Amino acid sequence: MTSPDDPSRIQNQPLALEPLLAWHAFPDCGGLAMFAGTVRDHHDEKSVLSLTYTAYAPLAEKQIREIERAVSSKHGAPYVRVLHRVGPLSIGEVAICCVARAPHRAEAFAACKEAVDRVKHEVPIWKEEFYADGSSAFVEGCCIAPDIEAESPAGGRHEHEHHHHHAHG
Amino acid sequence: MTSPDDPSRIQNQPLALEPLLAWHAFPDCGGLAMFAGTVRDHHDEKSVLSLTYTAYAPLAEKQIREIERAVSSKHGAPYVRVLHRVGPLSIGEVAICCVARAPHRAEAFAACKEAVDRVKHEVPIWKEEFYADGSSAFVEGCCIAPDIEAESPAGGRHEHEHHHHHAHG
Amino acid sequence: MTLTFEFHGQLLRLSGAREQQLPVAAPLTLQAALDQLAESRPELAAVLGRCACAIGDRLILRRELLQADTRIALLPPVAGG
Amino acid sequence: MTLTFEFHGQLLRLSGAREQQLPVAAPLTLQAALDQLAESRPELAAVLGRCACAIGDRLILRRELLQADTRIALLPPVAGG
Repeated sequence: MTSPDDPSRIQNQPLALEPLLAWHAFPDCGGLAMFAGTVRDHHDEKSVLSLTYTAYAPLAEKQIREIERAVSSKHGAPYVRVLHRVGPLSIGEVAICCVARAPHRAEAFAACKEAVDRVKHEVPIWKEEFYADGSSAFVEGCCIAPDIEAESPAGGRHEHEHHHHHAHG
Repeated sequence: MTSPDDPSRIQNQPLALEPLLAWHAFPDCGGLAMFAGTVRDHHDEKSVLSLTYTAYAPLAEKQIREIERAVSSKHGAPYVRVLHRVGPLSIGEVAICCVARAPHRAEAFAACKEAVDRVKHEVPIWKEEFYADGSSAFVEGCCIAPDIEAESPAGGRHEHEHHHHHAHG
Repeated sequence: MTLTFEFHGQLLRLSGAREQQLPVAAPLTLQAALDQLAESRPELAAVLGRCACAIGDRLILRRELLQADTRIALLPPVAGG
Repeated sequence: MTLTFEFHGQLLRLSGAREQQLPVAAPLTLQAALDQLAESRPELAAVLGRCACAIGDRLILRRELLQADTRIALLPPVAGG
């Protein structure tokens, strides 16, 4: 899980982007799309001082790899890689980073976007925000139990609703 | 045009990605989308050895900045930056790089994608491909004359048609 | 037998603990075990109702039978990125 | 007066030159000037019909009048990225 070719997807150190880009591989891929989600200084109306991410690593590592494989195959993108940071993060630090490489740019963008969306909504990672007023809160999230209906009272929010509760895009 | 904050958009040296990301600015932007277009080792069925890009710099510099501003405003992405390499490039080298930062990821992706599309199709840059069989060719492109109808015999190809003639996505 | 529930995300804060043991009569379904946990910790009940549950790297369903001492990770709604 | 046409992209290869001067009678439209250039260099005619034309950093239209010595960049269909 810690080889350069297959890093841990859950990292407790600042994410190193450069090795993630895999520049010197994939000569048949003309498109490289990258997304980095950074910690924003506010959430809705509240001023955010810092965040802490935690993860249930045994499942998160497995699920991120499964998402990479599924997205890679769906979009014909030979390389899809997502890393997520855990621990305390300051404003501006990178929480999630995704790189997708594909023959053309449309597939690279589509793969990158879908991988990020899925990791944010499906993988056991939690975000606690610490506000300037001294309070803190866990960000409202997505229920990932396979046997709980999305229509349940609390779990039934639509994605575009709780989107706004995420600390960044 | 060569200050770190406002680099030349047309560059004859390898593109430096790191300074383009503007990590330490835009604390209100949680999404950073990047695209890098690299030189592919083939084009349709032909094996490509290298490329040469040329540009008409006076207009290209101005148009790329205009595209950045228009895309930034359209998508609410405070930072949009596109650099394009000129000169001889080897397989795997970065020909075009775009970074967009926005509050959320959807806008960052949309801005990045549109800026790349527009620069590829609207800015006076040309690509000559050199093939393994010793031949070379200019890649079929988009007519940018404001007073020539897109429906003219040669200019009337749709984007998705001449897409396949581009060396990468 | 004894089940060990691991708390993650907001359950850590709500429970004030990393984990909790629960003696139960085997066999029982995960659903029955969660019901007993909710009964003993009513402040967790609402979140338990939206948790996924995992044994190691495998998500398990509420209808699955638990037959022996087991460590179960309780995973509240997620918000990565 | 004398117009100087700069060749870019495939026009460089087709013409075998970086630029070409064309003596013309002023004033005339860009279209008329392009027609004269095409007449003197028929091998460029097809591409000239799809070129944008620029003076410095400004695209100009075929109906614009040229009144003095001018350097005009001929910009064939583009393919960046």
